Amino acid sequence: MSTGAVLYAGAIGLFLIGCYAMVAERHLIRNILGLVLVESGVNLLLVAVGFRENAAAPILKAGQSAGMMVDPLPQALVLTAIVIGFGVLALALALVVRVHQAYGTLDTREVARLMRVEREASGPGAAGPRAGAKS
Amino acid sequence: MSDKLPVIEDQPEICRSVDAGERSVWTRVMNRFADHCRARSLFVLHYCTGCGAIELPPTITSRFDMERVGVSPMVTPRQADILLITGYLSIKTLKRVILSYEQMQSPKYVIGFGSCTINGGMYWNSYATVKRLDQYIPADLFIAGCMPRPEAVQQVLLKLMEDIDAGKANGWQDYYNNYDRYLGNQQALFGESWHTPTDVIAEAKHYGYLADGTMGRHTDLLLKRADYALDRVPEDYPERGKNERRLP
Amino acid sequence: MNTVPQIIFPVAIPLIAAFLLPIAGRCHAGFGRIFGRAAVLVTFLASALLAWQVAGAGPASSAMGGFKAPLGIVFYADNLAMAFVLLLNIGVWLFWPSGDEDRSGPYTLLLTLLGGGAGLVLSGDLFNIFVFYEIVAVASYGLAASGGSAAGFGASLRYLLLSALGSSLALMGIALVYAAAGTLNLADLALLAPDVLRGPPGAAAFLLLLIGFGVKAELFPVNSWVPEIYASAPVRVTSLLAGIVSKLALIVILRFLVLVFPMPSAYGLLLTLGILGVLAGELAAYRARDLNSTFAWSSIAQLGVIAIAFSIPGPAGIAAGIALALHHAVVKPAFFFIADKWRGDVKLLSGGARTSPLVAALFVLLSLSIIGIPPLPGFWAKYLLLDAAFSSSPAYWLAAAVVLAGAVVEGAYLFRAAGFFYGGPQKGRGAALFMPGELVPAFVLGAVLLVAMFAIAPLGAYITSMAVQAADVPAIAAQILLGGN
Amino acid sequence: MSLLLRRRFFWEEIDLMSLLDILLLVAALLASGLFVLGRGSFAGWLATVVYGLMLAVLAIAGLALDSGVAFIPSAMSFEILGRNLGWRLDGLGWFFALLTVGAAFFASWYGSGEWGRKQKRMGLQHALLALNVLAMLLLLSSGDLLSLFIGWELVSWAAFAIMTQGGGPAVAAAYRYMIYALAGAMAVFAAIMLVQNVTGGLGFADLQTAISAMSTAQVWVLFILFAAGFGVKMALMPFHLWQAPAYSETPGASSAFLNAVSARMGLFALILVLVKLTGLEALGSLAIPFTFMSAKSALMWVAAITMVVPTFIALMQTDARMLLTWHGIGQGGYMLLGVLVGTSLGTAGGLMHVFNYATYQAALFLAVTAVIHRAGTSDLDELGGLITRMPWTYVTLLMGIIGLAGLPPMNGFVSKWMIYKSLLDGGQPLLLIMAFAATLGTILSVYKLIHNIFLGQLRREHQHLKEAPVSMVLPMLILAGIGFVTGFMPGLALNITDIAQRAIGGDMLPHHLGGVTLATGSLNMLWVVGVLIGAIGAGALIFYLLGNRRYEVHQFDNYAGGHFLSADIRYHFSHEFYPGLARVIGPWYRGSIVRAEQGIGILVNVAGDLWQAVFRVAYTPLYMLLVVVLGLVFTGSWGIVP
Amino acid sequence: MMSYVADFIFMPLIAFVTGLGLVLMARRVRAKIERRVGPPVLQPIYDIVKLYAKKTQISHGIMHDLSIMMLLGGFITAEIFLPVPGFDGLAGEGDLITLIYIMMVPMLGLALGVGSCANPNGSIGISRALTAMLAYDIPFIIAVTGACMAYGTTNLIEIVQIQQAGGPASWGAATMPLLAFGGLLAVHGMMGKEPFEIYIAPAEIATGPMVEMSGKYMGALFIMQCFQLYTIGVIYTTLFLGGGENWPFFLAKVFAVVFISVAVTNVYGRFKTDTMIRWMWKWPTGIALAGLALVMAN
Repeated sequence: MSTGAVLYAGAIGLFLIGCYAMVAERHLIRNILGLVLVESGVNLLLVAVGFRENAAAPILKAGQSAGMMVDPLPQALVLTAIVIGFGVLALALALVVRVHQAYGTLDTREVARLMRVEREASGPGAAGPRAGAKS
Repeated sequence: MSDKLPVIEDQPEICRSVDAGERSVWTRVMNRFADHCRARSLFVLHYCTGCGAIELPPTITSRFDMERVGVSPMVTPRQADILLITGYLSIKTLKRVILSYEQMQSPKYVIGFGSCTINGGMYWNSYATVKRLDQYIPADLFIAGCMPRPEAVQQVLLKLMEDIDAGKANGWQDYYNNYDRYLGNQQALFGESWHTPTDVIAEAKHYGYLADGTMGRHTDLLLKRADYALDRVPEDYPERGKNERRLP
Repeated sequence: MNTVPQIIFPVAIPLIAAFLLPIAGRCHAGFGRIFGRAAVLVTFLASALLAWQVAGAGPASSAMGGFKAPLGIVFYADNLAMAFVLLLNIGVWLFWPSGDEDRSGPYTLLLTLLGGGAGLVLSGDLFNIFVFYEIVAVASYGLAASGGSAAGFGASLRYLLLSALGSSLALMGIALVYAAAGTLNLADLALLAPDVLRGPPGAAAFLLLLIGFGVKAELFPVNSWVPEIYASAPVRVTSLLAGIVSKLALIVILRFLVLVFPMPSAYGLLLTLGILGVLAGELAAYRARDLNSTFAWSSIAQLGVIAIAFSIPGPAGIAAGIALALHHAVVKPAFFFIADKWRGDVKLLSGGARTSPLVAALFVLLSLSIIGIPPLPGFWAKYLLLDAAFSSSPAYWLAAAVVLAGAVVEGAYLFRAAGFFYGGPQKGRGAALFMPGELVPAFVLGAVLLVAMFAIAPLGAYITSMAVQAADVPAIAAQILLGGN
Repeated sequence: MSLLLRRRFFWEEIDLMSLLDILLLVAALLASGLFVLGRGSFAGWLATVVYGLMLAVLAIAGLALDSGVAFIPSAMSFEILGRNLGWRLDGLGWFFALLTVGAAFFASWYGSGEWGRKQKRMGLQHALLALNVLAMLLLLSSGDLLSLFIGWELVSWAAFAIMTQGGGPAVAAAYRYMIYALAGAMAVFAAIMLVQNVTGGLGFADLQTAISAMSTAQVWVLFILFAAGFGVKMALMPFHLWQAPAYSETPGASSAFLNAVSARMGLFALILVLVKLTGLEALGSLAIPFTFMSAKSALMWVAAITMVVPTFIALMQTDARMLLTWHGIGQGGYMLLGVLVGTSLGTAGGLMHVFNYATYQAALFLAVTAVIHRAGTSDLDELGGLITRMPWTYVTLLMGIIGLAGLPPMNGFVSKWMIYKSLLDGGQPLLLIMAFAATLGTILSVYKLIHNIFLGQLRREHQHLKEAPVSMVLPMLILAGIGFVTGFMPGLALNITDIAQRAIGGDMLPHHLGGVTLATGSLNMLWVVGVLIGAIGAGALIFYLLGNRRYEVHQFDNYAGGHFLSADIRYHFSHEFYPGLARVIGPWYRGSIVRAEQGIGILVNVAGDLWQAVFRVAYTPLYMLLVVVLGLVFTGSWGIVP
Repeated sequence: MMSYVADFIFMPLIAFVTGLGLVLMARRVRAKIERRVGPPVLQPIYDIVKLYAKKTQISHGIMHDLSIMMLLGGFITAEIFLPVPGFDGLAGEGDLITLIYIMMVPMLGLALGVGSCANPNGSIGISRALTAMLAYDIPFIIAVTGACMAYGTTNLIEIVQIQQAGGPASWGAATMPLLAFGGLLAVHGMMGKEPFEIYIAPAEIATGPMVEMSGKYMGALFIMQCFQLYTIGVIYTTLFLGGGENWPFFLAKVFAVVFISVAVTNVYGRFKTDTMIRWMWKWPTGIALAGLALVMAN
């Protein structure tokens, strides 16, 4: 298989593993890891798009023509995408810490059930301005 | 019900009081024609209280056929002219008889069928029956016999028709003229609070049959108790709904 | 046409202010809040100036750093974009948290949201749109969690996971587009699209982008976060998200549809998701028991209607979509403010009209407008939608029928609630007596609605001209490619 | 076309342009004024005077229309979103406007008397009544389809507002009405947009061009949408469940207004759209395949069923107001049937029936409200024998039921006769038989109404009832009087309907003051009613001259099989008044339409729960991927162009 | 106007006299079937005069008296609109549908009067009478509709002329046998005779509506019975038996119609109310509908 095909297979593989993790896993951290895998898979795909067979890295040295280089644009995009992925990951982990403090568990189904129980209890039951909510 | 025996007061001779307007030719002709028609069209209310009821159907059916002379049976006292009372009269039945008699439209006639209405018949000494019918309502004719045969009924009806034709059968006026006496006998039997929904005195006043015998001792009792009009209802009457009895 | 340097101000000023705010906040507690409001005001003025210029001299665009397409990042501002930038500014100003907010967190997030939103609508480059979308997304996760309640954290985490996955799909879509077309500049793509993105790859790319951006636009399969977030987030954030931010995402999808993927299968896909959204929203709202979740489902339905409008090819569809979006942006926040005051099961609110007649009257006015009762602007928006739908192919007749049926179901549950306010006996706590002061934004929006009722004709003309301008692709392409220096 | 008339008439100097404007302006000022004035008791009298004034303006407009003017344009017109909205009053609109303002006049007169003072929020009711009149005038004077639809919505919502005034159960009935009205309005909206799609415009002329331009399938869709949309308001058969509870729960005076006129707005719109614009021939040509029926005959059969079934439902009601409202639905069927026959006699009959219905239904409702005002209930099992206490209310109710049943001395008979005659001449025997069966049903149920309330045994607690106050009795009697006068001289009403018939188009009906003279059998009410009154006079002579003077007895001097009657026995025969009939037709009342309506409600609930369950599941990312896969398949297969 | 005075006076009188004859015939036929001698010739007159000559006349309120006037007035009006040989009356001014409705005015008047008597028997009687009206009027209307469709007009004078144009062959009964037979069954119900006498029903509800009628009120009801028999007989004759070309032949036809009904009456017991409705809506309606279909076919 040509290296391009390997790259593509790797990207799609990472993406699928990540999706599986996000969907099937019950543990929040594993979900977030799945998310990371998905993002890295997509980033790899972006890089793969700009790949050319046996071309050099896109660093312009004197005398080298642009034709033989790998397309630099997707790599620039990937840089931004990685930064974004990192930012979202940080926020996600912060939220996971808060959820754990609040519900004491990291099991997604358990969290969902507790949230629904709380909404049923607070929602239709007690009418009136909610405690603590700063409007 | 008072314990002493009913007082029988003597009965004045029933005579035809001369109608004020009779003198003019027109009314005389009209009355003559009216009597002629009244005689030939009689509606009978068979008030079958006792055993005599079985004798009446033959008078209507094909063997004796009273319709030949214009007599036909009628269901309610309002439309009936003759009140044919057959058989003995218990006190409870007499109340209904008097109610029916008062609901009939005058000129109305009463025929006592069988000896029970004349002198109590075989129940002459019973505590429960009324011995003489005409003490309580004016009776025109009586048919003696312990269950007289249909021919007797036929004869009575023919006799009554002759009287009506001659203008003589007006026992009904006597009920208006001497209402106090009849009411006295009735109250003696049923007690002071006895009254029927029909306001006989007002009716007599309306049609000009007021005589001195109409009002008296007994009618005063009546005026106190009778709730002819709605507004004279006793105060202690329970509120609506408590004893509301819906007819089935 | 001219390239205007001020085009970047609506994006730049809020982001700088967002950066400086924590610092200002730390050196003086109250200063943070005033600084924030001042920043929003300055941005609003800049945007207004730009909008006035664009309205006068036509669309403006500028290439960042002088890099020409296909490499450079291009900003493009036409009447449509400027309208929604102004709407965003006003929205942020109106829903600025009023309380004694000592922490500077929500303020920075609001400013980033403002900057990101403006960038989202103004930028003319595909990846640039993705970046601004991520900024807006992160800001909304933070704001959603700013409620401070456990449910808030749980809901925003689930929302984050969903949205992040969506963004990755969108990024994959962008990769596909780049693989096919070699460029990411919208104008370039507009010229190349007919031959390059025609086949299945184009459709697949649009699908991925649609799902990616659909999360924020509350499109059918991916809007399960809506009821949770709107239930737990503070009311001003909910109004901002439901009222304005979701519209920006839809405008972006419209840009893709008009410029890059004008294919029937793309229109068909958006139409299908729109119809399913309306059905899901209306029927679920009919079964909701408390006001807040009713309006959450109903906002899903309304955005489904706007998606149907945008899925109608040609300027008529765009005009209807814009009208519906603006109307929804005015009505839905007011509804949420009322729902915030009247929490709990609708049955417990019986007799509410006696304790606070003004709010009940406002509720009825808003319901009448959202159902589409003639004199109110809601009717004219729905009229535009039906006008566009009935004049295109029969599939849109089905969509119009669904919208009308949706309006009936909407009338049913809104007036069921109104029935409790007016008809029900005064049982239980009923609606608490409260000063209308806490509902100032709601009454302001109600007033805007009434004023709009009399200004239908000029508004209509303005919206149709905006739609025509947004629809003719060659002019946009020419403006971005040639005009930008 | 110059609006100034060639001949000199006294109204020549009043510029016709402004008549409709004056009307609309006065109605708007009255509505807003009453909202502001509110509680003041003189608000009622002010409203009554203003309605009287509007009646005068309408009369002048009528004179103008009668002398050949096609329509009275209005200065008010807007240009919105590329569509222009205009308002103008033609003969048909004028006719219904006259009824609307007339009914409002009597309702507000009734409401401003003693009855009004005992109501909770009478000021609000007056204001809402004025709002209703304004909305109806806007609808009736609409110049194009869009203003027709706007007027239609305003009328629906104004009626909704006035229905909620009753409190408790009234709000529930109003809510049910609102859903029906909204569905109807959306159907009409879709129909209008369909027309605009074909012709690009929304004027009345565009509808006519659209009909010819459309394919038969599209015309069928348009016909069904218009018929269903307007049929909901008129309570045609499948959509009739809301009207009876809604109109009977509304407080007295406004319910008289609603019953008399509000349901007829649906008829106005149907006549305007289906009869005047599309034309009966076009409807007739829309054949239903495999049957000899056409769209027109299908609608006629719906009208016929709407005539018969509600009447026999009314027969079984035990509440006076419900009985009358169910009859209201039935009478609507008569009017539509008359108009759809197509001959000039039928149209004139249908329109006159609208006029007659307004008079006697309003009178009946005001009478029943007077009974409620005095006796406190309208439940037929709780009343009885009120004739001795409320004689004038009895007279009004008697004249009203004679009109409703369509018997000679009253006007109801004339219009029913014309409808029967047109059905007979039009070759529709089965419809005539159904019409007559409906009339028989009406006679049975109206007798039950008057018997259970006024005849029979007077109950103990109603002993001291007094007659309703003059401010309530007078309007009732005048309405009943109008019914008798137009019955005695139907020519007066026919002159009014001529104006409407001329606006509809088609040939006019030659008529004279007494009625109609046709080759195949004529009707001259002057003779019929004259001889009837003369004969009753002869009967009176026979009664008073022959036989002795009458002696009036009280109610307990009655034959009861020897039983002594008294006040504490309730022997008034009123509960389940027709037992024999109930045994025969009882099993036919399966309430299939009621169950269908509940079915739809359950369906919506289940669907709602289903959608909510879909969202509550935790795996939303799973849906995202699912949709992506489906989308790829969808787009992969080239995405069939929808 | 003056030309009608003769009609106004004579038509009701003729109707009354013929009605008396019909009532007498009915009672005589009943007697003969029961092998009785039967009432004398003048018996109906005696009954009426005796009732009018009653000394006390009980009334239950103004409506009770008004109903008697409406009763007589209604039937007098109906007679005036019924064309008979020699007198066309006002048949030109009001047609068959008007006549059917005018016949309902006395029925409503009686109902109101009996209602005001406040007697349960009366009310039950009236509810049964109205139910019976609903039962027999539907087949009657089908027959009338069919006839009018066949003749093409509802003007009674023209209907008579059409039928007399071709002699007995062109009579309604000849051209539309099924309709005529269905109409006859319905007419039998209209007369309120034995099988359908559910509203008089002496045994059950004490003569129903007549329970509180006495004296001249009862007399008026007897007169109404005469008018009713006459009117129904004449309507049926006009519609299906060719109407009156000369008096003897016309009277023979009217008496024949009433005789058929009276003959049938005395051999039947009384129907229950719902049995009557079911019977009326099954047989006469079915036959009349078949007749109507035939008429509509050609």
